[in-house]
Amino acid sequence: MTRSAAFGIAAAAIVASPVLLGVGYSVLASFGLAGVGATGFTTARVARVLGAAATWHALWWSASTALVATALAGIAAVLVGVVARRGRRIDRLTQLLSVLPLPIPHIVAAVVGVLLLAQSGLLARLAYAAGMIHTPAQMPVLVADRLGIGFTLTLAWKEFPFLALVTFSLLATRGVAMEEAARTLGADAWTALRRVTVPMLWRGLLPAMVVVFIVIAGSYEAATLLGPSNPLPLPTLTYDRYLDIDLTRRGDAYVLTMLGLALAAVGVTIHEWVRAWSERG
Amino acid sequence: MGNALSRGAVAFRVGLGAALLVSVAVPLLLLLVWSAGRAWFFPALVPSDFSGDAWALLGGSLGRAAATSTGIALVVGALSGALGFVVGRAIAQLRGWPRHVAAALAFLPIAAPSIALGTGAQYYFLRLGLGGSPLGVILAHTAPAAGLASLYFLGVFSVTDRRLEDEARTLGARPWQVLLRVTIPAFRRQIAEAIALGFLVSWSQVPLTLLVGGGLVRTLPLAVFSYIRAGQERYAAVGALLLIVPPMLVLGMAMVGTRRAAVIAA
Amino acid sequence: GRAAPPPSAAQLSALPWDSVVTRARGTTVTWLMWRGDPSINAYVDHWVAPRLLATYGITLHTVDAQGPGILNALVVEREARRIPGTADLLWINGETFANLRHEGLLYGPWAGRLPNAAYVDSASPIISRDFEQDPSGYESPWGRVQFALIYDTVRTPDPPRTVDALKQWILAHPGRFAYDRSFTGMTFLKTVMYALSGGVAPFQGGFRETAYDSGSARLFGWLDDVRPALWHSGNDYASDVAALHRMFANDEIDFSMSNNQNDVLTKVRQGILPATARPLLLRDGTIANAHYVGIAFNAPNPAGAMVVANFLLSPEAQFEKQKPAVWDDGTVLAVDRLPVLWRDRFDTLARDPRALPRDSLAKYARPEVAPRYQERLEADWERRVRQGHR
Amino acid sequence: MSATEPTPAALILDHLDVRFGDSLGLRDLSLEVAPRERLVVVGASGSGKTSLMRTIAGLTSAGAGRVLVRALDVTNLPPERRGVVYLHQTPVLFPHLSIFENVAFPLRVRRVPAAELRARVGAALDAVRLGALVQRHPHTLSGGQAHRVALARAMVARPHVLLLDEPLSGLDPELRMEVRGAILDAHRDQDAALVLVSHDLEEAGLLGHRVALLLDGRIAQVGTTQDIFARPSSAAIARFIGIANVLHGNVDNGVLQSSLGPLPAPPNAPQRGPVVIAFRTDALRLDEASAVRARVVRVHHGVDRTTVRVTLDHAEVDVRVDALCIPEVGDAVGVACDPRRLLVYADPGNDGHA
Amino acid sequence: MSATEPTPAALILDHLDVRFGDSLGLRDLSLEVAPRERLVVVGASGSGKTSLMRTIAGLTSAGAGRVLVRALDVTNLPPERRGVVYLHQTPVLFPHLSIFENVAFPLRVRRVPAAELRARVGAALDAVRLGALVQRHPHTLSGGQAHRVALARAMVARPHVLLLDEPLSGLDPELRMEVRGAILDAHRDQDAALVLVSHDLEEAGLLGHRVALLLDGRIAQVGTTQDIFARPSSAAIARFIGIANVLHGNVDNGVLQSSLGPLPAPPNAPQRGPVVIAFRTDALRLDEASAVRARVVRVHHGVDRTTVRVTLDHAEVDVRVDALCIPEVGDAVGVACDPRRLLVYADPGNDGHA
Ligand SMILES: Nc1ncnc2c1ncn2[C@@H]1O[C@H](COP(=O)(O)OP(=O)(O)OP(=O)(O)O)[C@@H](O)[C@H]1O
Ligand SMILES: Nc1ncnc2c1ncn2[C@@H]1O[C@H](COP(=O)(O)OP(=O)(O)OP(=O)(O)O)[C@@H](O)[C@H]1O
Ligand SMILES: [Mg+2]
Ligand SMILES: [Mg+2]
Repeated sequence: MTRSAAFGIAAAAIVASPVLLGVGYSVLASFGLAGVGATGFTTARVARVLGAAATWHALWWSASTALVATALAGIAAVLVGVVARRGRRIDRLTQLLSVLPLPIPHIVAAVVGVLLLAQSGLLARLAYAAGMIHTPAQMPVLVADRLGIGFTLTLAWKEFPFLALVTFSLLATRGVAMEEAARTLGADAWTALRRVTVPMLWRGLLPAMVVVFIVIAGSYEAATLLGPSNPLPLPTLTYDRYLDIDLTRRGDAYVLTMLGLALAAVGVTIHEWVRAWSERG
Repeated sequence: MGNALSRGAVAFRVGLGAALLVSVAVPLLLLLVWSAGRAWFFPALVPSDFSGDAWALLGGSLGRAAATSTGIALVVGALSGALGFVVGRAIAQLRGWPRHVAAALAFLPIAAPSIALGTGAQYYFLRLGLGGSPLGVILAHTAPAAGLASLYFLGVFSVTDRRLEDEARTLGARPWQVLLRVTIPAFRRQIAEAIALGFLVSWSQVPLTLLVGGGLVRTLPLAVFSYIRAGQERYAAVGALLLIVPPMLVLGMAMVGTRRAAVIAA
Repeated sequence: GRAAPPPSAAQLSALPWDSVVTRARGTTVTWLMWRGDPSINAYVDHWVAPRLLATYGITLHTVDAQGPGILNALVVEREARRIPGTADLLWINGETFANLRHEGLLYGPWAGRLPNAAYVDSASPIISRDFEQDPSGYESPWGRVQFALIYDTVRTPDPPRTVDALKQWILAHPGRFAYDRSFTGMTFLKTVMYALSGGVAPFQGGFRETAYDSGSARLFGWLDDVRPALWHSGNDYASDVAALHRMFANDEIDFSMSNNQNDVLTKVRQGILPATARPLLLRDGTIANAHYVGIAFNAPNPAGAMVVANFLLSPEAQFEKQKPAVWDDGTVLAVDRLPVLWRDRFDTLARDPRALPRDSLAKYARPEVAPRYQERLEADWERRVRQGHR
Repeated sequence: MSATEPTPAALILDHLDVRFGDSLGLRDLSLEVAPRERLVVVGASGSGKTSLMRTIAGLTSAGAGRVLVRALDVTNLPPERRGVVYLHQTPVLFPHLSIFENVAFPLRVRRVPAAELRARVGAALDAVRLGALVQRHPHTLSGGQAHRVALARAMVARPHVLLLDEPLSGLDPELRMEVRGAILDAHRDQDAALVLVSHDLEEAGLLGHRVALLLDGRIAQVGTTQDIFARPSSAAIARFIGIANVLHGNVDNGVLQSSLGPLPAPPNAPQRGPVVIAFRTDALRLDEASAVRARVVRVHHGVDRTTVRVTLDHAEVDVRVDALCIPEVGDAVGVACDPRRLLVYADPGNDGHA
Repeated sequence: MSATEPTPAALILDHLDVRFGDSLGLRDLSLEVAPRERLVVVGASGSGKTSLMRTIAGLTSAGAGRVLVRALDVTNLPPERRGVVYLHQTPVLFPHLSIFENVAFPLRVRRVPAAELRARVGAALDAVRLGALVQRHPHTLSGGQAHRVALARAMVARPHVLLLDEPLSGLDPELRMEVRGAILDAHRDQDAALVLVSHDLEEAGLLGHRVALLLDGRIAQVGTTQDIFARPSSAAIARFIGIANVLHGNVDNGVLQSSLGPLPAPPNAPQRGPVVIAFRTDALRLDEASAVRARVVRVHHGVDRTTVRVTLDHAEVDVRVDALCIPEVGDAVGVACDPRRLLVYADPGNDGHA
């Protein structure tokens, strides 16, 4: 390894150091070597937590809702990107509107999600005013539901501006030339979109979508406010355990933390791989 | 390809524009009404009564929380911008596997769920005497913010080369003169963007503040979170508006501004 | 640099109270407390704090934290050997107290030497025992509350008043009843468990497995019976009582509940609950408990914390706190032992006409039992009900 | 279609106006390009070459006039229905498709059956000598290979007109040779008309049968490179094509007066009045016998010729010399002139040349 | 310092090794450049010209050997202390500074007092005829103006050595002329040695006093353009500098045998054995009287000359013809040769030429 490589990796490791330390502590605590009630090395806790169905349900819920939300946000971003890809006035306005909610924090998105989507939220009230429902119970369950529909929709909305921003910059740098090449090669407008512009966008968008997936899967505030009680989303479950009044169960949180970090590590690897692949375009 | 749009396409565009407008305006309006609405129950479309008590807290605890958040986020923005600049630049020089390893490391703090990051690292923060202090919270927020800034600058420096700096060196500038007189001013827009990113990461952070700050550092999102968990939606709505309106204004102005700058430059 | 180690409990108890007050002058006291209720916040920030500063020169710094968070903070601080720590005063009770005490995370004993401790209603088991544990001077009482259901007099003019009647009501009104999955919901479950077991008596005198087994079996049987008629068929549970309030206020369900019988009236004033919401006591008895303040083992300023705790116990502070417009939190003082002036004031304090009468409150009050019951109940409920394993 | 059958012109521009953004750019262009012909459009930077290509391709709409491709008026047709393929200066390959699929793209969108598609793609890739790379992806190609794939992809569409925008700019000399060869290879055996853009006349001569010069918003001259080099139709064009020497003079009574001394006016010169005289470095030669005296101020050695710059009255002109007898700087020399090699134009007015 | 005083060489490369990334690139380069001299380094793409410039400037560390600037060994000094300024191919102006501040940059970092700074910046901008633009910002400049600012900025630093990496590549012809003029203007009245990179020998001739040829990792030849063009020191160099025609032949008894027929061997030819013959297009001429017969296969019209390609036995050679009498493709012609214009080298072996 050259000197610059060593320096680069060391610099990145400094940025990553809280995570690396956290991984270390979580591993120690998971195996009974640190934390309250550290009993000396034991695999019992890890075995118990990883053996519990609730753990895997939590993981599955967090991963699957994140996947769907990411896909929805990505589809919307590509759609808006394609529609507003020319520099006309209305296109620029569309782009501005798409990107404007970018700085909305998860906590605010979640609050809005609750106020809007709950069975007695604004949507339900509009439905009532329109005579479509008479009691909140007639409204479909979107908040705290097992499928996480409200959570998924809210986070798709929250992350859409980020993906839209990436889409706009992709289109600005290489979109138009590609599309024109396809058109003069004989593709009509629709075919050029379908066979060239959209596939190219997907490719460029994929690394950003991996990021979005990881962020959604790790979201605590929104999952806590919008997620179901069964299964508990992984971040909520982790925090619940961490604050468990029963101190013997507190250490379980560290096993869940390890799981979350492992998920992150997988995400990072995929991201790095996808980014390298996408940059070759 | 200046062909006119078909009627269906126009309808679609108008619909899409309306949907986007709704997606921006409805949350803002909803929060605005909630922030003053009293006794607003299903199926009422508007509150039956209004109260400014939550807004009054702007001069009190919500105002203080906003000030704390602003201060912390500014420092985090600056710190992470500086760190990301150095790290992103160092990574951009690498090729082959070291580049992948370094980029992955920089991405780790963003990817790690903040709950996991917080629980794992809380012990060390306390150990260093940083738990419950603004400094601790700042450092904790800096981890994901610097990761983001590093990746951002990696992108920036992967497409620009070092020609500016090389040339400045041969024109007689020492390394620090190059940094101060060339690199930083030449990349000031990117630096400002990275600081803004870091600011936003800190500005929206809940779990890390909760865990490392132990409640002693009361930031705006934390206030919103605890109000919402206490069912005090009016107060939560005021906090939420404080959280989103200023950054949205800045973003909007920046977007319109760069467009104007681009028009002037062209 | 770190401050000099704070004085130990023994050192402080050797000092006369006046010296403690002198020591506290000009200091800051950090108080970990739940900050979720604007009424409570207003009382602490705008009534207590200015008087502390004026009278004792103490600056009060409040920090938002709840039981588990407080426990967690102190556990990690001790592991990280943080002495002195950050928190002085802690608002706690029940299992938080039990765990803190068990882990040796509390400073003390100190509560007995507060001048105002003389007025405490130590005859009431609800105050002198915190979940059946003797505070032993490690915490000082601050207020008392009693569990009550919340209903709407317009929607449910004739509400059920016993656990059995509640069951019938639930079965007759599917989807209109819910309880939350955190502290308040668990208190509700304990209330039901008492009622199904013929009262609190079987569970008193410390945790016993047999008592828990038979009680919880009855409880889970009851829950199994009503479950299909619960909100969302008993598949989802509100995450906390605030969510429950929101559902109740918006006509998603017909009952909410609270650990504080007067909470409903405060929330009505705040516009969070409808004007026609009222508290409802179950005649099988509802759990009453007191809440306390303790001092952290590593408190940087224990003397100041004691002065604050003493002030909180003072008749004027307790009186202000009990005003319906302020907080409506029950006093822990024995009113009949107070000086006449204060006794009169307490006796003539205008009560909210919608509040529950004092005598029925007293009549149906049931004490808490050992925290272990609640811990077991939480774990079993999570497994059997929330996750649906039978 | 064999080349001997009478075929309509591949491309006709009929009084076409080309817009630059919102303003009027090129005016009233008329031009015909035959099938199999290669026409090079040459103009200064910013003269509107790219805009013209885009207008022909239908990527920008025309201001006025018509574009006809094989007798069909395509002025209002979308790009994909014009039989015109436009290649950007830098090859734009689709990054998500393999080389094969890139080249197959025009056939796929035309729903060509699989067997025929394979055959035609194979042939097109063979024509640019890339048959071995079919399964590679664009990002693995060198610059020259990418150019060749783009060419193959364009040719496989069998366009009537292929537009190449500066295909050789920005390439280094070796790559330039490679791509130039690839263009000629790809165009061999094709009926397409090729319209290329260049700002280099040398290159234009190597690539095209004819050259169209864009100057001042119009097509200033169209002809073979030989025509244009031999007889640029105005002094402006002569300057533009880089004819090194320009002098001012006067014609009267069949005699051309200038710094070169009195000379018989060449046949194409105006009858009388002030003139501009343009000539290449080979119009003069050093000749001690000549009465026109000059002084050498500079010697320039090129690969294939040596020139000297001499002062002549107050003008400086470049004169080609034989590599075997080169004067020194400062030498006084005589300069003789062959009047047949002078290009003489009426002087449009004082335009700053001495 | 006046040019008449004895001054040490501006730049000396002393057995310098230049690295390409991590591998060894150029080996054992030795070279001297005098103050006020302009040296052009010419080499193929990838031959290491940029790497050499960066090594001289100190932006890349040398593999071995020394770099001396005005007798000072700078091999281990940082770039800013070498008295060497390096200019990239495309002008790199500091985007955040005005033109004035860009040019003032080298003086600001040297803490030159304000009055002197203003004077020197003004003079430098005047030297490149940009005095009027001082307050403009880089993004408002045309390409040629940006080049001129970069030059002014470099010269204001009064370097001993100024390195210009391909200053004229990628420019269109007009701009190229402008920038070439600016370089000569900026360098006038300066003591700096100029080292320029080019991959175009024509241009090298226009710019430099001497040319250094990089070939196969070494400096293959250093000399004036006249030297190199007149007498490239090997057949490889002759090919590299673009001498169009190369034939194989044989020398025996003072007679050169080749497709050009028997000719007297020129003085520099080897005594005997197989040879390579290189010659420019002006070494032959069309001559009906000649016994050497050829057929015209292609006519090429350049701006300043016309050449025809003829087949001669099995080889093809390019012959310059007079623009006034150009044969047609297919004509049979006679070809005459001036043996003094042939470059004859011993044949190093079969290298693929017919
Ligand atoms: N979309 C547009 N809006 C406004 N002006 C434009 C637009 N496109 C081109 N122009 C202008 O039209 C003129 C011609 O541009 P064009 O790109 O066609 O020139 P070109 O001959 O191709 O130049 P180059 O040799 O530099 O490629 C330029 O002055 C340019 O600034
Ligand atoms: N940092 C590096 N790492 C590895 N190889 C390098 C590096 N820099 C240059 N090279 C290699 O060194 C060789 C010389 O490169 P250099 O850029 O000096 O050539 P050049 O003569 O300037 O070419 P061009 O005319 O294309 O500019 C090339 O083969 C290049 O690939
Ligand atoms: Mg162009
Ligand atoms: Mg180079």
